[in-house]
Amino acid sequence: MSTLKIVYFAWVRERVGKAEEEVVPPDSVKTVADLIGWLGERGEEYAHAFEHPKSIRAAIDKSHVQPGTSIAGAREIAFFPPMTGG
Amino acid sequence: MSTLKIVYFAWVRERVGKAEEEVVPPDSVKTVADLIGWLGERGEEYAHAFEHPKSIRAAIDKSHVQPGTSIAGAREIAFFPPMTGG
Amino acid sequence: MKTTVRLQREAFDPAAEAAALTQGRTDIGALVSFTGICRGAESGEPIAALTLEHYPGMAEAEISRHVEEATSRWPLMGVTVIHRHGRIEPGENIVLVITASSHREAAFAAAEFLMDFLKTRAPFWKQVEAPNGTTWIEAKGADDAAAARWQTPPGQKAAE
Amino acid sequence: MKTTVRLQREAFDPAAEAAALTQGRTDIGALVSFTGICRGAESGEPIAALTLEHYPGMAEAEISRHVEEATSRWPLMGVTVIHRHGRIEPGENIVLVITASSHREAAFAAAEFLMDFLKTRAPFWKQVEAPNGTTWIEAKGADDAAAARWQTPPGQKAAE
Repeated sequence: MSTLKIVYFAWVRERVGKAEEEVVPPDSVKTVADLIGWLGERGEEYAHAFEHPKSIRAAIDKSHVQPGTSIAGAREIAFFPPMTGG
Repeated sequence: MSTLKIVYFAWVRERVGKAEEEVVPPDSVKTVADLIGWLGERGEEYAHAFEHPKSIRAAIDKSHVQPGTSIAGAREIAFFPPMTGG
Repeated sequence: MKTTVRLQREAFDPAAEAAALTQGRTDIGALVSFTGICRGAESGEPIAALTLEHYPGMAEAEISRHVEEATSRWPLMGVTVIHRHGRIEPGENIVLVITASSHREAAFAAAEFLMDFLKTRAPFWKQVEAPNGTTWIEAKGADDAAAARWQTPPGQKAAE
Repeated sequence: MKTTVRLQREAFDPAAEAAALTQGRTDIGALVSFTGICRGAESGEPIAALTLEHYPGMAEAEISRHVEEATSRWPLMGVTVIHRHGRIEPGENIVLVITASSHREAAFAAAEFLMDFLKTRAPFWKQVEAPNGTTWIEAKGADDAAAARWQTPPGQKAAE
């Protein structure tokens, strides 16, 4: 798989400790949920950020997606808590 | 029965040809509907104003009332078309 | 609770009224403002103006009654209702309803409630001034249906 | 149809935005304006400020998508949505939604629809700055329920 840009917002960003990074997940990572699982194993800060996958929302290339959505062809994947704007 | 002030608005006023008047209805006029019937017989302009009693709204002393409401004790009775404010 | 009810011939300034309602407060989280404006056509025909007739005394009492009902139904922090009468030309404001609350649900609901009742219960009548004469606007069944949405709460007198 | 979508750090002027939407037009009969304001307390505790984080690019796209959906659902003549980000103190405005239509039903419905979606779908996050530190505001189930009211019309892709 090629390089993927991951961006984080709000408390996901704070827990991971960075706003964005580039990763190269293994081929076994096919969906958003797979990616969350894989990121969660990258260290304590990631484990903390992704400890409750149900509280994590995701977007691929700036559109909301579901955990089961394929990440094939994605350039930028974002992870963030439920939105609280307005 | 004592003297009653009647006020008219919008096309009821235009058809009756006056904005207000004082009347002394007979004792047989007990309800708003009775009063509409009695006024309707006072002349052509009244007959025209009250030809469709369902299109006439009434208020006693500045509160909405129904055709069956008693006029006992009323000081001012208003007749007007359905409201179109706002 | 700050409430303002005014009937007037003169134009009003929605921004100034909104500012008066929120000034110096930090408990208001949601402000809904409805402005009713005179349109330049009625039923597809151009008009020169509207003339609003009203029943003095009753109009103010009826609006105040509904403002009170709104404040008893929803947790409001302020309500302003201003209704003009007299001659109003296309593009001019006719009516203003502003509701303030800590959350948006109450502010939206109260503003809609007040507008539905202004349309159907407040004693105002609109006359259209068109090139070929004057006519009275007819009440719309849709407005009655909209007002009927707001069921009277139990224990209160049903709307007459 | 005039639509404006803006994300900005700076304060906005609801009156100027409303004027821009109605200026020179006589087909607008109803103007609904919603202003969301920073409250001075959260969960009963005083706060110093809110900081709004957002996802640049996505926030604007998501709002524009919902503005388009609103204009396809209701006969609107204008829509303005302005959402601030950055640090906002109590009493300051956060968000503005203005909808214009010939009749009030469409203007009210579209404004509520847009606010429900801004609350639940637009990528913004509010952080509270309080005397004892900063915390993130939690999303409310009530907001999801409010957004769920607006059933997706047949033939359209369901909200994800």
